[in-house]
Amino acid sequence: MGFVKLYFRSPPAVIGLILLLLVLGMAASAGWLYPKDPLALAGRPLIWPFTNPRFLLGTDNSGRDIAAQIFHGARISLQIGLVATVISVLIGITIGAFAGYYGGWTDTILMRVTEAFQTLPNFLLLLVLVAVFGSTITTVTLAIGIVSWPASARLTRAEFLSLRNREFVQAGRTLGLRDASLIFREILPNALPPVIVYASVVMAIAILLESALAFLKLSDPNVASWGNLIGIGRDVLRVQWYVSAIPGVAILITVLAVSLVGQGLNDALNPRLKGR
Amino acid sequence: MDMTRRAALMTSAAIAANVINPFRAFAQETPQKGGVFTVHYGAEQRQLNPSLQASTGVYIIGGKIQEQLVDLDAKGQPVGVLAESWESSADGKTITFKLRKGVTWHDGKPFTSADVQYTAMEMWKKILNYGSTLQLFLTAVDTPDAHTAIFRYERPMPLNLLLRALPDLGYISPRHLYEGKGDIRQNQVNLAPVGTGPFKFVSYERGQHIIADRNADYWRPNLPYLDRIVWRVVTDRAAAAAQMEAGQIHYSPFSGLTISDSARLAKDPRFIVSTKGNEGNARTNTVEFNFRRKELADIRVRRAIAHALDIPFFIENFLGDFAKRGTGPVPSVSTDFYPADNGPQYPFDKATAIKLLDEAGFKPGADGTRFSLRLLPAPWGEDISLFATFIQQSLAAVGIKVEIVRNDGGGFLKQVYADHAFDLASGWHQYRNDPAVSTTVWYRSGQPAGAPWTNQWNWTDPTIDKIIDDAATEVDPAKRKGLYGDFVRRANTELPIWTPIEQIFLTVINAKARNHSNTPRWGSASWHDLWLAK
Amino acid sequence: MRIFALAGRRLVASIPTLFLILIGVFLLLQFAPGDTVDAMMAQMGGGDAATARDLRRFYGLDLSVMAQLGNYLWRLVRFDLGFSAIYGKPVATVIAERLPATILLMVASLSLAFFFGLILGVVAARGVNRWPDTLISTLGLVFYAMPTFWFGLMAIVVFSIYLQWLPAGGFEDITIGYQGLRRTLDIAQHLVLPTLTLGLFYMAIYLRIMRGSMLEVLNLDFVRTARAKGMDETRVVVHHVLRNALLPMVTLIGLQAGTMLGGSVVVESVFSLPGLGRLAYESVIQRDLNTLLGIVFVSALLVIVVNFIVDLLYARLDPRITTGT
Amino acid sequence: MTPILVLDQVSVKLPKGADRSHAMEEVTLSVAAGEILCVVGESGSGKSMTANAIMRLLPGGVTLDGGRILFEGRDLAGVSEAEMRKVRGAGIAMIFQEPMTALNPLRTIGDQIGEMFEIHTDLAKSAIRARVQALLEEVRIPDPLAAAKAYPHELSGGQRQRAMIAMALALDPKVLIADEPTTALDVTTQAQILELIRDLQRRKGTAVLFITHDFGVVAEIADRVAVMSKGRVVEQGTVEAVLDNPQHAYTQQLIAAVPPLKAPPPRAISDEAILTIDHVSKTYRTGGFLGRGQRVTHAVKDVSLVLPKGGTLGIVGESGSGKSTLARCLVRLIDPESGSIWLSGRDLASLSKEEMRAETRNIQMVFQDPFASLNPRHKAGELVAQGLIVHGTPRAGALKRARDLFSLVGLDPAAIDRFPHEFSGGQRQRIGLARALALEPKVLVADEPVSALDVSVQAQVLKLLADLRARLGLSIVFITHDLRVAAQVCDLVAVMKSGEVVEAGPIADVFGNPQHAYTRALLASIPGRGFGLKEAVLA
Repeated sequence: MGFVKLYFRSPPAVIGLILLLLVLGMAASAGWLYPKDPLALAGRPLIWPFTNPRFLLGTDNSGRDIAAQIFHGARISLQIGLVATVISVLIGITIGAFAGYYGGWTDTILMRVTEAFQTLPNFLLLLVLVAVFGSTITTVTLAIGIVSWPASARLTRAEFLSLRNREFVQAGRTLGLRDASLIFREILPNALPPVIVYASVVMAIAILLESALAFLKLSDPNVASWGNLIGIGRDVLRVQWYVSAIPGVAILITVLAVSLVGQGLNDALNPRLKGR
Repeated sequence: MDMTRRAALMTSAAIAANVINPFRAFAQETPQKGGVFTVHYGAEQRQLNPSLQASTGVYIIGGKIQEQLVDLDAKGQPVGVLAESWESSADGKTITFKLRKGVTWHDGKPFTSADVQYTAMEMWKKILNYGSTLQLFLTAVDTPDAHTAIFRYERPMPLNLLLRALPDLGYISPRHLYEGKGDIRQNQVNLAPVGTGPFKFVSYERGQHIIADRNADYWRPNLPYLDRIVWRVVTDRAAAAAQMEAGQIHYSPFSGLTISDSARLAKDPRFIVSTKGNEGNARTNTVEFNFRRKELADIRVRRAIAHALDIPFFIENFLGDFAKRGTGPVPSVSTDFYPADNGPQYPFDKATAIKLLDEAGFKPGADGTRFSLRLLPAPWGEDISLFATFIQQSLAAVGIKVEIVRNDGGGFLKQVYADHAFDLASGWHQYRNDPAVSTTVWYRSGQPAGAPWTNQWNWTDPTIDKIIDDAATEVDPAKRKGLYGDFVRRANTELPIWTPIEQIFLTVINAKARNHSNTPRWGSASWHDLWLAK
Repeated sequence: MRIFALAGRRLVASIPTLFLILIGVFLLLQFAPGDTVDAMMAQMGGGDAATARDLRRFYGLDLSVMAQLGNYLWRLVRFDLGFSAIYGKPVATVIAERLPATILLMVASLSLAFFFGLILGVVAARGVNRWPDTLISTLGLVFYAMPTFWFGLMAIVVFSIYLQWLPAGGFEDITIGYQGLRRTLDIAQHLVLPTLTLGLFYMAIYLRIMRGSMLEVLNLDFVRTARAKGMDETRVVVHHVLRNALLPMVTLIGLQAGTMLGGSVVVESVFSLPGLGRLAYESVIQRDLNTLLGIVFVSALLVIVVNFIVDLLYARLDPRITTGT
Repeated sequence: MTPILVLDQVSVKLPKGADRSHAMEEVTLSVAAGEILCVVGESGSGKSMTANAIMRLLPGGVTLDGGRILFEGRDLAGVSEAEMRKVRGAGIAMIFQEPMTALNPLRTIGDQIGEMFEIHTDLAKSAIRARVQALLEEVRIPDPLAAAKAYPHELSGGQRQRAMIAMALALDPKVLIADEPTTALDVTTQAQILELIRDLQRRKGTAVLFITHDFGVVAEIADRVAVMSKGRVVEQGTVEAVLDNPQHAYTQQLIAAVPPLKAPPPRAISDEAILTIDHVSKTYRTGGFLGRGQRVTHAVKDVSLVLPKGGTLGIVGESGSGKSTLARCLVRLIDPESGSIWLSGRDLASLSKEEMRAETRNIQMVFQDPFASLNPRHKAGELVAQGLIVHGTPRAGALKRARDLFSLVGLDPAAIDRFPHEFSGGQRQRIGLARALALEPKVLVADEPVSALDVSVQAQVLKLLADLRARLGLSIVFITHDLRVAAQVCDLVAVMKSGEVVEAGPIADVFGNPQHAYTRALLASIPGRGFGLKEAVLA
């Protein structure tokens, strides 16, 4: 398959993949390396990293092992990122597909709703959703998903608008295919690749949104997410700045990995874009 | 778990030294006039008039602009401010105040007993939180002449209760700016207060700063020393600490900074970090039980939960040296009411906790969990969230699975005190110098749903109700103190709520300040004698 | 003239969107636990049931949800944004006080992001697959991946505490009370770090879009014609490629305007700037529906105005819009 | 006449991974002043690469691999980039195929032409404006003043090409390279452009290197011809020598594939009508706000035609004449406003969507673009079987039927498991045909089925269509803009202009002695009319 060969030709894409595998490895090995509950009281609060062999990355102001929270946090952040992305992409595709395919009134109404979501600052809507539905891990993930679907809806709609009158779709119509099979069997498979690539951007933003929520102490306290650790570290920022710095770097690496992989997929998908 | 904490936080010896020596050295310096004093203002309030809202967030500003009838002196005894003298009738139903003469409002109008009458009847009785319960049986305020105000009560009002409450609930507002000017709550003067105090209100830039300048014709001769006070709105505590170090802020009141920043600044010679001056604002961390859960209705389970928490360890490792072990609803700083015998205490004893839980019949399941509880911590204190995590960890060790449910301010009040949608709750109980003001309501039955920080535990105890009612109207101070002793002992035996930690607000102030922290509620006081050395 | 007709039509079309948002947020916030009186009592530290009851009557919270919504919309049509429970002042004045900080922050960040995004995008596209491209793209990605508040916090630690170059927070230094130019300089100094924090994230996005669109345009036929006319590469880029490559960048501004205000919530709380972002956060916490809806209304207007300007700019750039295909 | 531009053994290497090692192999040809050399060949023959090589504008990864390019005696291969820039535009100018995209959409025509002077001369702004006006008049653009201020999208394809020519000839270059300048234009416009190039070349004595794939154009305009195949020049000589008695087998095969204009003897067709189009019309309303300022275009105006059973009705006309809209109305891809379409007793126009879905069995369509008409995500066999499955045939039976259809259209039945991108253009059109025939329709609508194919492949597909028609008794509605193709395939023909049928009847009469002026103009503008009047090859 030319696609894989093309993907591995660009160094940033490979670096992105390695970083992503590193983070996935962290998430997978969390249960094995740090069996105890990451939020358990492990030792004295605010031990500096690399000063105490038992706590490689030190402890936070609640005396919890930072390394354990980073490993378990990987699982949480990836889970939130993935689930929120799936939700937002699914909503986006359905709305984009119907708006793009049917046009006319359906398109206007659905586009008004999309515009409404895009005009309203998404973080503000996120605050309202979390204030209303409480801040457990499920509501936070759902809220992020609900907030970030307009972009993929616009992308899907653009794809459908351009594919709708393509000849192979008209051929399908002349063969007597119903609208449903035209949408899902004919147009969608061709419209998906750019949306899937864009999903990497949505996932990156989802992880950043969760960490921002946790920073404002609005995320789920029972869960060892990176954002929570940054939020707690904020109180001791002046001296023990590492409590916020370490999870910040972890988020940086994960989002960097996801974006690089996304960009690699995008370049491999339409090589012409990579230029001469 | 290695337990030494010496390295992380400073030694208690160091703090003790710091607390004592700063005051001795400067006794004989001559006060210097002038200078701008900047204050860290963490949470903006909806209005600034202390006769309408009793909270430290209002006193920190309103307390410098408006004055009360009576304040507390250095030794914590009542001292006259707008009132020069007072006396109570034998039956305790009539209390007369002789008012200070020659006092004018900032707009030049004279201060008279009519102001006291209007404020007491229209503001204390109808709007002021805690004031309305304190003055429940106030029927009228007579003003025979411009400088005498006679308070008439339907039921006896113990004089020392009133004198203890007035420093917080006794601020007077200018009648001529409120009477006949529509709804008191919406009056714009609340955002630009006019008082008789040492500083005159200048401006309030929402979200940025509040400015008050020196009151040239203040009734205390050639006072105050300072030219101007500026309150800077800084919501992020780490940023506030940074601005103090950069010299942009002189004073952060009421534990405004994070625990670790306070500990760090305590070691910095440029700052003084101490609890001195906050004895009037003691508070206890609470663990509130909802009796609607059958497990918590069982006294053995409540006691087991108390035994399961290693309070000394938590204080030593997380709160540092500004907190100490609580013994009951009345904190130790309240010299007038702190009983010698506080009744049953619940030292950390995991074995007893497990025995009590087994006795109560809640055997641990396959995964070692007996039952699970939803804990709702209040969202406003760093210590509250640390304590909530600590409760979660400690109860897990005895087989009780705890899920922390986070809410914002409004949500917490509604879920706990109105909808009763909680199992455990944890927050602050503010003690206001007298148990009758804001402590006994936590235990007295019959509180309407929706009233925050009152007995919403679905628990009624006729014995404690009788003690509370008797003490509220007992005129003889010694008998009143005895009654409150019984109240504490009953509270600790029945344990509807548990008050394991007692804390006093922390003051972080620039060492150049003089005459600071010289009364038990200095943060809220009028700062008429405060000055800045160069 | 046709531009105004086109842009005017977009304005009219955005009015239903605006009402959709307001009604949506209004109904959504009804489900939040506790109302503004609970939040007020939480802040006051006390209050009995009686005060709570007549406060609720005062704020009109005792009416049915539909009645409250009806009142709100009826007032809104007459441009009255209602009364703010938190500040005891009309919402319009409260927002007017907080607007300058947010507008300054957004304009500064947006121009930083657009300007440097454009330049770096062009440089990356010209040196595609060589070191300038990889360096700029990775740098862009690092800024994109960094959580804004984390960058803000670290910037405070480095620039205002250790190096003492810049103030740690606040909008201006009022103790000294500068005037005129000195005051603007002081405010500018206060805005450097927040603008960097908010701007760098969006610069990364503009950078990627510009690079992609430059590469796209470089492959089009008229660029080949230009080269066949004997033009050197710089003139080709300046006279032909740049203007075409700008079109997607301009549309992006319209789309980004909304999210930028969202981003400012975090930046304003880290740098304690008195802006709309933090006011929105506080009004959610305080359940102050009027202020929150006022902010949503103003930010929606802001986004619509930005889109209006983007339309005009786009029509100026691309004649195909006005003369109609 | 000394040759002004000489290519001597020029080779161009393709990057690895391309389908062949070299785009050009030892190409030697020359063109003198005042002469038009036509380079002709099918797509992929390397003719466009020659132009790029001369201008040294090779795409990324493609490099010159030996040989000399002499311009006025100087070898351009070794010259520096700065020197080359002086030659481009001033010495050698170039015009391109796609008028729609070859001009910068955001700048006026006047600017883009003026830019030639800005680059190569230091004339003042006013002088440049005057020169631009003169050039626009020289290329006979209507209303040159307005044209200078207009943007590319405001001009028609023909006018844009005239602007390109004006731009190219701005500095009186010695050589003009024209890379398929008229392929994308209508026949009538094409004729005018060819005539313009001929006239300018005669007056200015420029050497013209004209690249095309259409032998008609070669016959019309060329002085000398070079035939290219797979990067090599297979034959070269004067136009009479090459066209009348081609030496090389490839050239002979190419010339033979060009359908002659003279129609074959008429076939016997029955007079029973299978499809009747009765007063059909379709109008488009675009733009406008609440009814005001709307632009109404009458795509199809009151068309009535009859398709005899077993016969082929051709519909010819230029782009925008409404022939495609009419075709789409027949299969109800587009719903006509008025009129009816009778297919064996049922009026397709009045059917509801549901009823029409059932009726699709009887009328099927073949599309123009081989690359866009097949869904890239489905296997070829599935595409053909799809129609049958929808109409109830079980999957296994449908796939078996697909296998037979593959052999019917001359494809290897085993290929049903391959994806569309694994087939050539010609093979894809065969798959399209198989798909249409799967439902055994009574009428087949073919919308420009061969115009996207190379001439040789075109011939094979037309041959396939002819014997399928004979074997299955198909009645076909055949839409095309290429009158030569119509002449070979259709029994009856209808000529459409701006939505109306201007003339219709048997092909021999309409093409033999056209009555309507437009038909006459259409026939007159076919390039190389005389060429290929010999016996029809296809009959």
